[in-house]
Amino acid sequence: MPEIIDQIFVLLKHWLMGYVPSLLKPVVSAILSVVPVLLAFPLLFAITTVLERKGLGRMQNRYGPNRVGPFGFLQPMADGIKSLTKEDIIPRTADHLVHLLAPVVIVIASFLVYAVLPIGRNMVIANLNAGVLFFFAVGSMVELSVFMAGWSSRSKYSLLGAMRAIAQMISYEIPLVLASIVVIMAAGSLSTVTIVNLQATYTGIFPHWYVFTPWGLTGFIIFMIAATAESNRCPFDLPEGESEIIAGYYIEYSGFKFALFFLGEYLGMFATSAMAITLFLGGWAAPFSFLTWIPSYVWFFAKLLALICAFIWIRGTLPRLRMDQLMNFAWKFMLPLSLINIFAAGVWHYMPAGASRWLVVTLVIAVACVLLSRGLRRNQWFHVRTYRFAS
Amino acid sequence: MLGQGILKGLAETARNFFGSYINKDRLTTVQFPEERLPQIEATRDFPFLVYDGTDWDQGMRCVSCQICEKECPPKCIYIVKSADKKPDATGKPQFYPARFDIDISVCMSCQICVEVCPFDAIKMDVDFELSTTDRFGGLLLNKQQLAKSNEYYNKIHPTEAAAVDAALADERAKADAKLRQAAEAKAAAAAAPPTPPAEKTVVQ
Amino acid sequence: MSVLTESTIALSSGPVTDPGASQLLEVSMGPQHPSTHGVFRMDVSLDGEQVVKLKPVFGYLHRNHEKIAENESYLGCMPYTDRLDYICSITNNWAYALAVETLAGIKVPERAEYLRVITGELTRLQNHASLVGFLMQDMGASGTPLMYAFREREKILDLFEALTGARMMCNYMRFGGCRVDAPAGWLQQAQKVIDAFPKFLDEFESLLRTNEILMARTQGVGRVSKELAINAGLTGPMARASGVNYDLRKVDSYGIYDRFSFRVPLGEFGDVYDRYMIRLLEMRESLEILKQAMREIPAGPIMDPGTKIRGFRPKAGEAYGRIEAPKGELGFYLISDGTGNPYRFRVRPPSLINLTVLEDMCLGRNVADIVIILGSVDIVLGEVDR
Amino acid sequence: MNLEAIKSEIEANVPGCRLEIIPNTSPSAQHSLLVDSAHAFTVASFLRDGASVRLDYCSNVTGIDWPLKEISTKTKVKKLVDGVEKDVDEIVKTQTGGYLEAVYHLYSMEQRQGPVILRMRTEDRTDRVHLPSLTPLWRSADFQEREAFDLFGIIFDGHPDLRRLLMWEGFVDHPMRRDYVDPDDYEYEPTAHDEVLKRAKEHQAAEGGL
Repeated sequence: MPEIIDQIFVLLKHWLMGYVPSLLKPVVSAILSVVPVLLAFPLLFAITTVLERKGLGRMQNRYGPNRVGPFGFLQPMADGIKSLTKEDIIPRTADHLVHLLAPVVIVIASFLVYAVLPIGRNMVIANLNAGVLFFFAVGSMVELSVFMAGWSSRSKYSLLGAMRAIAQMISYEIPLVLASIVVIMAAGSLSTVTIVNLQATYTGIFPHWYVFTPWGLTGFIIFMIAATAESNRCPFDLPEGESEIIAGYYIEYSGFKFALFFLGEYLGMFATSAMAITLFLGGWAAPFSFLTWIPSYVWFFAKLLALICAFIWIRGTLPRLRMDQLMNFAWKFMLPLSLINIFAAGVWHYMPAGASRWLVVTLVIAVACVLLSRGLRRNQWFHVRTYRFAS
Repeated sequence: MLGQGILKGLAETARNFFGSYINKDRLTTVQFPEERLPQIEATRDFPFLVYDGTDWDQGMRCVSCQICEKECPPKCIYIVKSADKKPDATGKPQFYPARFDIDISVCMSCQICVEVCPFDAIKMDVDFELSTTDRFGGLLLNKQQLAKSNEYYNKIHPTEAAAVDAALADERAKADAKLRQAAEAKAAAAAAPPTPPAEKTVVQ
Repeated sequence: MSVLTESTIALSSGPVTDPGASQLLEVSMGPQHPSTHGVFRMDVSLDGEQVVKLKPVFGYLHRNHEKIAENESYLGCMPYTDRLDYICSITNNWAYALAVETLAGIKVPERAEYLRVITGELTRLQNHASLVGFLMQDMGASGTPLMYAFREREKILDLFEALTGARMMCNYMRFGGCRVDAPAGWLQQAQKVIDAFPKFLDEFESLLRTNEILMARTQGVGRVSKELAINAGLTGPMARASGVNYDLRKVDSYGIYDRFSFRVPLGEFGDVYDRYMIRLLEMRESLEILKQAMREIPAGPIMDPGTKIRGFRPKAGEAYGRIEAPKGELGFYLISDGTGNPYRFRVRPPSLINLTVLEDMCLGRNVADIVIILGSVDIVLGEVDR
Repeated sequence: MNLEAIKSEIEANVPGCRLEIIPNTSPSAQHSLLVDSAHAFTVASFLRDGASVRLDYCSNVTGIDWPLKEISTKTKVKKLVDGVEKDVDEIVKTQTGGYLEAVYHLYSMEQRQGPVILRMRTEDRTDRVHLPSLTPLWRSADFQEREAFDLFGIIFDGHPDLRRLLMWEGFVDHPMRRDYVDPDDYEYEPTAHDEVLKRAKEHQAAEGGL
């Protein structure tokens, strides 16, 4: 029975495909795979906005939205209606075509990457054997969109925002990719399906997730920090910089275009989080062998929600970095650390299994971490100060 | 260690997140139309005119002395003094305001009119739901809209109103005593033979 | 990053003579900008993101307060002072009352002095609390510290409402005392708020005192040397963060401040972090003063019986009265010509004068730094523009 | 701190300056020192750096407008009129004012003393309204002198950036002068006051009707 529930969507698709004439089969098959994704993730976006606002509210000792629908859960509907009915303003001097295309491109790019993400057992739109590569290649289209938006608006703030965004995204793409290389080294495959399948095995009750190795944990943390920067989330939300450059590259957008940017940003965040889950947290695999009866897609979304909650939590706590500090952090800390992490992962593979390789690899990474953070501190002389009082 | 302060901050927000479900003190928000804060007695927003008795027009304490109009810093009070006198709640003939308007779109709720009023006729209200679609007329309150009973005043500012009532009663008692004294003196005077100069004036 | 040339965006009307030359991006920050704390504008010239010129532009909220006051009675000026620095109306009242008292030589009864100290220090608490909240908001902390600060401020505003009848436009003081006495139970209620306040400070400090991002963002940013701070007339926490030991509560000991023991925290570097920390520390000292004042407050009258509030006509002459408002030295300069209206009514606005060094602090910094430097100055446009 | 002592100290050190103590009869007893504008800068820099009281902090700078005012005082004078001694009212007319004044409140942060109040007067209120700027000595005078220029029309010579501060560029008059008349450029709104309504009506008529 759990098998059937686990595979219910796959079986449903096969059953439906039986009624389709063979000529149309490829098209219908594609539609049947794509449409659920196109529905599920925007729905998740709606849920996330409510969760974020309520979560932030509670962290700030407020109630958060609680008027629209039960417990305010219909708030995204109201927001959607609001943004649809708002006036669409295009600045007179803007490049109209590019201004229109930018939000479309960001949404398309964000949706494309879901093609390679395994949502559950046997549930992936396209099992590419270069899936991870595809993910990063398509994901960088977001930068294009951001630049289109910033440039075409012809606003000084949006241009500043776009410049910041480009610099930030390119800098953090490197640690993002380097952090995922350790997994590819371990799995020996670029296919996301293979990577997850390798992690979905158990020793006793414990799974073989890559996060449970020293290099995997480091990789995961680097990946998550870079993902935060990639998706312009606090504390790396400089391109938007609400209090500095107001809304950065989408300052001149209103109405539904603005909502599309919003959607694109969140979809990007889900995608990178989903990639982190796929690479390090075992994808759809259950955390313990005795929990495998729970359907795989439930695990996937549970992990996704957990990561989203972490994002919200961080957003509720931290102030924003400054551009030069952000760059310093990327190039002087993240990049060397991810390179050393690759080295550590290599050492891991060539050492015999046992406590010794744990010790050696942990030591390598810890020493690197301490040295690099000391280097980071040397440039920035900040310290906790004590104060004197006048007599 | 890099990140210690950040972790401390994260712990703090987590504490607040869960604390807001447990500890009611953390949530200062009041769900307004359903929930309301208890009325604070000293609260003030816009002035109103106090009347004694039941008839707002007759019982109005204001005798149109126009001190408040003169003292009002943004000059939002507009008074037209009556030409004649009308008996007030106690029956004593007094001037009354033929027109008494307060433009509450100009009023800045400073309470100076209340402070300078020698007759305790103008007091501060607590009603704040005054929004209207008519920007000019709707926020210009006339005498009738401003008139509120002494009972209402007692309800919104009980301590202050009690003190005012006591002072007024005291004053009235004194005035009555004076009146009685005067009446007695008059009676005494009437009993005595009339003085010639008084008669003279009467004749004239 | 001098990529922002004429060819990418229309910056000025002039033709591009040398496309290779670095050109400046002129950004008008404000008057509608989320971080200018009101309708305040800065004409900023940027080279990339670096500030090469910054000129503050004032006057969007100008209503000529001083002229209005010249046509008002001495009593009628009082509610207008509420609207100067609308966050701390009580200290504005106090400064004006002090100036009139100096002008006319009025003595203030004991209890009124204590009430003034209590309300004044509560005002300082709520001003500093909301300021540090706003500063963190400018730094992009998505409202959490601000909301914590507002949660506490709410409790103090409730106290103000119970005492004066209004939350912000208190109009509480009169020359010769205070308008109303504390109602029954108010002091106990205030004691409760004061006792609970350190908990908020602890919470705030654990949230954002040792935070690495905060320290990296604020330390070394917007430095003002001690010499410049004195010469530019900086006062209040701004000056003390630069190490200038000048607190009017100690220097003038106006009112009864000489009776309380409290310390004056001093910064060393004069940067944004010092200004932030000085405010956090000052709140603790204010709590000390409050504790002592609550303990010692005597019973008695609250108004000088010899002072006529209505139709007040001081003798011809002039006086300058100043107090340590939360934002700095707030002074009122009054000239009387013997009539019922002040002949000249001048406000020395601490926020405006603290902005004198804004350009010096911002030159060579980033756009992101402008915002937090401005936030650390603590301005309220009602006072800057008057 | 004694103003007399400061005065004599300045006179000993700044040759040729004319100083005058303006007494203040009110209970505040904050007397001030009137400095002639030709020597004001030297006097101020002496006060800041040289004097025994080092006035390193300039707290408040402001302008005051004193329009020309005729004060007629009636005095009873005994006079011989037609050989008989009689009390006759004699009206003595004195003129005061007719100048703009800049006032500086100086303090010493070092010695914690003050205020020493410096005053400077322009020659008249129309064209000879120049005064030396003290901004080179105290940066804190920067915005405040600009404000005095804006609102009173005192021109501070030597100010690094003398522009209007609160009113906009292109505004012509100086609103804080006693004889300032509001320009008729408001959008009037109906209020409770007939006077305002009347003015609004006149304004609308002048503008050419509604």
